[in-house]
Amino acid sequence: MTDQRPLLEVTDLVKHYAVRGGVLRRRVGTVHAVDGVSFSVARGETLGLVGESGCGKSTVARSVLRLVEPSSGAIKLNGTDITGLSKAEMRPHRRSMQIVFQDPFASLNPRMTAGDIVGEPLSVHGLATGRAQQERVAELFAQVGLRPDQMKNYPHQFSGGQRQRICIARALSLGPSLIVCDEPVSALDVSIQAQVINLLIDLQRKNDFSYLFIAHDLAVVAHISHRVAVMYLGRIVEIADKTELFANPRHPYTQALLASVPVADPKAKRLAPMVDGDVPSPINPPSGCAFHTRCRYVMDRCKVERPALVEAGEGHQVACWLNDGTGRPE
Amino acid sequence: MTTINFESELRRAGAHSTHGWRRLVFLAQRYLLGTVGLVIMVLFVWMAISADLIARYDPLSVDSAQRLAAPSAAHWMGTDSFGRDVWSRIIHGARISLAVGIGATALGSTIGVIVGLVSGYLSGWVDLLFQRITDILQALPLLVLALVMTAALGPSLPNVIIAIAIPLIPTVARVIRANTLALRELPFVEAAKSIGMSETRIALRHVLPNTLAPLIVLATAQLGSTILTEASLSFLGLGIPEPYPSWGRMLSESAAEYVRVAPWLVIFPGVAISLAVFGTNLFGDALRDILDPRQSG
Amino acid sequence: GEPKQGGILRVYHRDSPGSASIHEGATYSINVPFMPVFNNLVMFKQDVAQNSVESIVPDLAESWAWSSDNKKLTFKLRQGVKWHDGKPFTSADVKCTFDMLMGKSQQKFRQNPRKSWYDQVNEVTVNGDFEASFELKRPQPALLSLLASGYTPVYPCHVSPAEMRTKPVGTGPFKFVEFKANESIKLTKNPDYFKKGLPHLDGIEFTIIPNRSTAILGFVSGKFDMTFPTEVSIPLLKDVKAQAPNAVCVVEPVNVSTNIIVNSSSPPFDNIDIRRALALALDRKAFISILFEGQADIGGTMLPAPGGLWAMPKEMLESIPGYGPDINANREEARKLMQKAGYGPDKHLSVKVSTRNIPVYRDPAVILIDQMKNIYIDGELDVVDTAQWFPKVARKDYTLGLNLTGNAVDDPDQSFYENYSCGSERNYTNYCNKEIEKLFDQQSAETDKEKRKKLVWEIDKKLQEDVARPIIFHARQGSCWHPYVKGITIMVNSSYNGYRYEDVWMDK
Amino acid sequence: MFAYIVRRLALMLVTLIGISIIIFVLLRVVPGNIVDILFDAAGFVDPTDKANLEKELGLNLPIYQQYLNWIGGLLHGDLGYSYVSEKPALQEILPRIPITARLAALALLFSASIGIPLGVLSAVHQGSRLDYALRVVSLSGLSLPSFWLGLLILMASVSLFGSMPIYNPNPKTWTEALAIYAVPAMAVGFRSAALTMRITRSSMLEILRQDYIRTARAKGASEASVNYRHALKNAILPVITVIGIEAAFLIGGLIVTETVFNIPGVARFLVEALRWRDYPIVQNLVMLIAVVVVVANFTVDMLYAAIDPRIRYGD
Amino acid sequence: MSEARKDDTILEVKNLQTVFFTNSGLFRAVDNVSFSVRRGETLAIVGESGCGKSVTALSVMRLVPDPPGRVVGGTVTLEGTDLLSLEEAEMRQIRGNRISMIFQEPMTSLNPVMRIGDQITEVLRLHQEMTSKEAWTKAVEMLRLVRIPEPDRRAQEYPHQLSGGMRQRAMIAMALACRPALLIADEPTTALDVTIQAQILALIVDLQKRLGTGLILITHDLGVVAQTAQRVIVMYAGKKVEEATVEDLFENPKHPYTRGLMASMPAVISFGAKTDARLNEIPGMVPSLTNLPPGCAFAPRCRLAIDRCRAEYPPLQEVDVNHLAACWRATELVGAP
Ligand SMILES: Nc1ncnc2c1ncn2[C@@H]1O[C@H](COP(=O)(O)OP(=O)(O)OP(=O)(O)O)[C@@H](O)[C@H]1O
Ligand SMILES: Nc1ncnc2c1ncn2[C@@H]1O[C@H](COP(=O)(O)OP(=O)(O)OP(=O)(O)O)[C@@H](O)[C@H]1O
Ligand SMILES: [Mg+2]
Ligand SMILES: [Mg+2]
Repeated sequence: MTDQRPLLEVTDLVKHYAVRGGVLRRRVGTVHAVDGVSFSVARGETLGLVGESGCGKSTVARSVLRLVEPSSGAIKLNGTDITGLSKAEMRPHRRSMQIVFQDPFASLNPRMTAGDIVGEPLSVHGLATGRAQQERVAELFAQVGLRPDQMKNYPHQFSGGQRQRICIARALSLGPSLIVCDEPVSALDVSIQAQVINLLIDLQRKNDFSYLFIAHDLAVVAHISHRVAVMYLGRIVEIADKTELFANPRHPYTQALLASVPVADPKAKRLAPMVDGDVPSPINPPSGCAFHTRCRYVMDRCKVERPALVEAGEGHQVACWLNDGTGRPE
Repeated sequence: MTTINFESELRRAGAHSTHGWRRLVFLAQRYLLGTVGLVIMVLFVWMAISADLIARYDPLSVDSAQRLAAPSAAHWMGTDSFGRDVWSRIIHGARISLAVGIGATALGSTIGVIVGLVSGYLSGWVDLLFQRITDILQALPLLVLALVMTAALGPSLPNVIIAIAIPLIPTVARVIRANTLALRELPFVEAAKSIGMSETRIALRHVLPNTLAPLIVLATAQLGSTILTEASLSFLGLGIPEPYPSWGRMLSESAAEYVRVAPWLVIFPGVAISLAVFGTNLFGDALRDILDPRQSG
Repeated sequence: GEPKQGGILRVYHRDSPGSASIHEGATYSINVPFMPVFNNLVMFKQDVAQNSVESIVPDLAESWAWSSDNKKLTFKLRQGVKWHDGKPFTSADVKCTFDMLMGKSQQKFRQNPRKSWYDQVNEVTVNGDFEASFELKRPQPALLSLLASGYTPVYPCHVSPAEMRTKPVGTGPFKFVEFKANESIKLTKNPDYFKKGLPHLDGIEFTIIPNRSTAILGFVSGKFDMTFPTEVSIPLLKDVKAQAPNAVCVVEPVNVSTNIIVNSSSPPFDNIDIRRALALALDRKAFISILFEGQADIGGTMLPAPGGLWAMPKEMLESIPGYGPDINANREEARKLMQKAGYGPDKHLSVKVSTRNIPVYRDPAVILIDQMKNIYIDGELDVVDTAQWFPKVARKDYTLGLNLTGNAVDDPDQSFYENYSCGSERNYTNYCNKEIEKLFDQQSAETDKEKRKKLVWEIDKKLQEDVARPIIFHARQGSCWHPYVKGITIMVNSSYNGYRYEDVWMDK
Repeated sequence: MFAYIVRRLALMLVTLIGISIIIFVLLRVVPGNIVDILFDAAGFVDPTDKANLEKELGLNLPIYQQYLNWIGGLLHGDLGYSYVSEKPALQEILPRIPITARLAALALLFSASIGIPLGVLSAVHQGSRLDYALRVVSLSGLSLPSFWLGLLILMASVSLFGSMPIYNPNPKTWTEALAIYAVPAMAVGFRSAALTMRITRSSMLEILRQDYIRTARAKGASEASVNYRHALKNAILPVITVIGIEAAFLIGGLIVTETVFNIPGVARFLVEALRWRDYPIVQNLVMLIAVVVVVANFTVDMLYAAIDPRIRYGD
Repeated sequence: MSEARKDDTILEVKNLQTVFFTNSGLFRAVDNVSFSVRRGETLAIVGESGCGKSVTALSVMRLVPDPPGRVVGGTVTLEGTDLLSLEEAEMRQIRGNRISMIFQEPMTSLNPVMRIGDQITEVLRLHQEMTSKEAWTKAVEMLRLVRIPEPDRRAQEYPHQLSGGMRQRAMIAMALACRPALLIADEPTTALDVTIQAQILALIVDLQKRLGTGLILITHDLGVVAQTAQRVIVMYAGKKVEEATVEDLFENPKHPYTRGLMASMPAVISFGAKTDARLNEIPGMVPSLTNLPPGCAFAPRCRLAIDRCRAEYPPLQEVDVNHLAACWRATELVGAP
């Protein structure tokens, strides 16, 4: 995997949203939604992205697809920098990456049939029309485990899990090599969640595509990803191979996160919150290391200097001043 | 605990009628007032369409021998001071009043939708400009605008329609803009973007259809008020001119001289106006309830 | 009994007059409230209902005399009369007034609608402070009647026309107090009025109520002592009588004719046959029964009898095409004429009937259109905004127009010259017939009244036969007041001359 | 907040300038001007007189010049002269403002004090007979042409009391003073009361479905407390908006009502001035109305902010 | 249930039945559910979305929206009083006082136009004789108790000025202000982040211990259950399908649905698991509550289903000590899934 040229390479991605105010709607503040994020996803690899609400996960996802324009940074898809492309130039690249959103219901136009929804990308790109399109859609339906006769049904006639399957079918229709999944299972019932995750795994196995998989549920991320990146307030604070990360969390935030997940075992130790307080506002992120306000190991240096994401061994990168910038091994 | 009749409760909730015809029958019973409104509207539309068939006389034909005849078998609603048959005039008046109502609403809504959609979809200076225009139209009171417009354009049927339609634009534009803004943020619009769909196509195919429900509700409410506006314009001498028998003019002109001498000249057009407005509003209310997903249950 | 003194007469006014200057207006909306402010040289006796030369009495002039050649009319003026602002009234004021009306002075009216009344006046001269003479180009006995009209008050020299439009100053029985547009006009008693003992009232208050229903309700409920004169329609009159049974109501002719202006300068009405057919198609009785429940009059240009002084005898009138009593026969003839002109049951003639968007104009037009159907003419109503009516008519941008013509004085000079003489601004149809023109002058100069009458009848008949401006009817209107109001006389052959109100009083 | 207000004021100014241009151009596009009308009354037109008069009134100037003259005057508080009465426009307009203002205020008061409580009642008893009755009544309020309602009131009062509440500049008694304003205000206010009631109702229904209403019930709060203390304060927000928008519609209603009740207020004056093409009056009146509407909208926004703590404009 | 237990039983729900009359039919949202809660005990209710957890709680509070909902059967006894037969006014005395409830959505469950302090004060003044000043002091004290920093200032603020976690704390403060005998927490942390969830859960459990309140914790997260509850009931399609102590349930789940749930949850630390390992999934979808099959509602998705399951609803039986399950084949299922 490592020797492969990455499919997606994101370098120093920054997305600032202007907070406007004042007489002339001038910018009075900036939401540092994503503040210098770099990562790469190899072909056939799943990169998990976790972090608390509002830390910028969705913004990363949207920027990668150029649904929002990044403020700076480069996004390379298959080696091509797509950040500066015009809408027209972007179109062929759109076929290589697709997105699946959290809320399957809101992701489907309530006034279109499932078949039309899945077929729409084909007609937009002029890949198939009429019968050919019908057949292709039927195929896609079968692939995601829906019956082709359901093509003429409307979204509200499907259950949550089925709707998410429609979304996945739509994403598959263009034959992408990268699928960005923005919390694809958070809105689903517990017993359905596993079905969708299995489907994603199966599809990947068959088609060898890559996922950028976003979730706040660590268990899910842990299950599906090869590598995991942990975000906090617009930055990646730790990124490592999954096994390595869970065995050896180095950033205090990652540790807190892991400790906060309730273990489904009554005999395991009781919940003990590792961190106090709330996530700070991304409009005025704390100086230095953004986590220092909640970190139990905080040092003076953390308050003034922002730690860079550095190699802490074996593809394990962390941004923490502890232990000479390698974080605190558990 | 009182015993509960499950069957009747369920029937009341419409459980047995979820599809097609039975659902319609259920909705008709559930929203009785709305059904009444719909019936009234359909009746008036039918009257307007088949006016030539159901009118018993030429609505413009003057007959000095039949002046101010009280309602009778020959003249169901009596005759006016020109000896014209009121029933025939009311029926033909339905054409005019509905033409004004539907015409103005359709015109105002169409422009409003375009303005709202463009403004909501293309934020930036276009939005800013369109919003100022709607602001301006909104700050000019409806009747004042209509007055100036009819004075400017002359009181003909198309002109009255235009004059009444213009003030409707800002309201529609605002509603559509707000909806568009909300819809723009929805994942299915983003999904459309992510497959490389053009903005125009997204606007027309994904955004517009989803603004239809609020639009329909708004339009039915406006239908009624346009009919009233026409009546007010008529009262101020700026409505649809003779010879077209608009209800508003029939009422406002007779009201002055014949309310006591020939009350039918006042009652019937008055009832026609009120019924039409009442009907559209009743229907609009029910429609809003039906189209509002949160009202289910 | 003896007139009682005091009290304020409350009258509603039908609309807000544009200004207070009688000379600049052409509607009795100005005459009614402002005539009490002024005096004329002479006036029609206010308690005689029919205006005529015989009913003319002195006003500011104590006496008058015609020169022997009938070309000079000299007035002896009353002395010691004061304008409401205290300045004395002299012959200079008379000269000023008429010079201005003739367009001869520096001061100009904004508009001067009755300039043509003085076409025969060469000059107004004064002899001392209290004598003024009108020197004429040719004899015109009718001049005296014109001077007696409510339209001919004497204005003060020392007040500009602009001021007269907003704060009129006169010599009359009532002084102007205030004029609030769309609200009210208030007059108060002139204690220094030169007619001793007059006026009886303390003042007059006009409340402007354009909405008829509201106005009538106001009268019925006693908020007003009197309706606006000749403003109550026949149907409303019933309503008033039903609600206020004691009210005194009269219905009188207003000397306003409803007529059709025919554009004879372009097709199709350049064809005399089609014009005749139009005249033959009219069922005047139907108009009258629909619009006035029978209470209006049929006649030619001049107001019909008994109100009118110059009306043709009945037989003569009925000999005019279209005036005959057999409507069906008339229309049969009309259809023949139409067929001759190339129209018929299969080929209708489409015309627009233009008129103002006011019921008194619109309603007859509706009936006219209906009646024209009988002779293969499909009329379409074209209502025109008041502001555009005259420009449109002046441009000859119409085919048929439905028009109202008010006659301030029941005198042929006034109506013939104004409406039918070649080149007159008010001759909207541009009807021009040199022969008739001569007859106009002939009757005007004729001092023998009976001879003049015959001439007038002949002219009138000829005008109708030429279908210059078919007269449909002469309207009548109602006026009501509560019984305690005394001394009101509604004129029967004019609606511009009877509002001095100096001898009105209230028995309360 | 301050910045927000400044921004709003700036936008208001833009709106007002836009309106001034629109009304100005519109009026001059309308065929016929005061001169035509004056000559219409005279029955004929003398072209030189007409030209003179147009010059006197400044109607011969290029349109932008006329506009600048007007705006320039406005900035100095000079509204020009009425063409008809030849008095300063300000002098004509000013005395009419309090009349209409009183009427409008009473109408709004009426509409709020009737509409809101009934709307709450109707929402709380949703589906009951009372609800149906109130809804039908409110709908009839929206279905009745206002001039017709006004005339009916006048006719009824003449038949019943032999007198009627039309305007009188010097009311003799306190009750008369109230009647001449209150009755027409009711005639106008009926419509907006009906509208207010409907908005209140639907807004209340919406709010009553909210989670925090359930929270209030879970606390053991009484129905009255739930409906009035918790729900109404939230539900009132859209109602305020509607009342603000109604301010604009009210002017339309006032035109008709002032005509029927013969009230010499601003609204009827506007129609009359329009008929006479009395540009200085029409322009300035439209601007006055626009200012009122714009200020009303602004006030509504401020009220909104005052009631709803979530809205803090500009931060 | 033994005599000894009965003494400290706060809530006893028996055969509760709540239905919704909707246009798509009769929803038996809660069907014959019984359970009890003892003083100081935490009872967890788990199950998927729509299985009737919230409706159960609302039925106890008598807050089921009517129409369309109605409690049609069963009894709810709180400290010896049958709640379902109380007058509405009497019930109001109990709500917020003896039973309190915390809702799922801290964002929307607070009145946006009232200050936090006022909202807490309100419940105090409703149920306790207090001047407004005393109530305010108490409210601030409650905020301090739920560990809201600067409680004096926060009390003056409006909900939108607080973060999600703080709002949920405020809700807890409000719910516990009158020291109720029973607290129902309906998915109190679903809308919150994991780190915040841990804080809130720890807080609730801590306060519950200190005040001796009975707690019903509704959740769909088995992890949360494992960490907080003493006893668990599992609901599926409106019915209680299993009840056991928390240890028993995790060690020895007796209902196939419970087993399926446990198996389909990815373990957090899947060190050894191969990344592309599939999860155990429960096939099919959650049934609609209207057209339930005649037999066991879970049968269509159950691998073990036999004909009997499809024909006959299995009664809830004691399959082990203090362990109830509604499955014909419960006894065959032994050990962890
Ligand atoms: N269009 C926008 N304008 C301004 N701020 C925005 C916009 N979109 C997102 N933000 C802000 O950017 C930050 C990151 O948002 P983002 O949606 O990427 O977070 P997230 O990690 O996906 O959160 P969640 O888990 O809640 O989905 C948030 O503080 C959000 O408020
Ligand atoms: N107001 C209502 N109208 C109609 N049906 C309702 C209503 N409230 C609940 N239901 C039905 O009752 C059933 C149980 O709902 P409930 O809210 O108790 O589920 P839940 O277990 O709390 O789910 P979640 O985990 O999503 O909160 C659902 O199937 C739902 O459809
Ligand atoms: Mg997100
Ligand atoms: Mg729930």
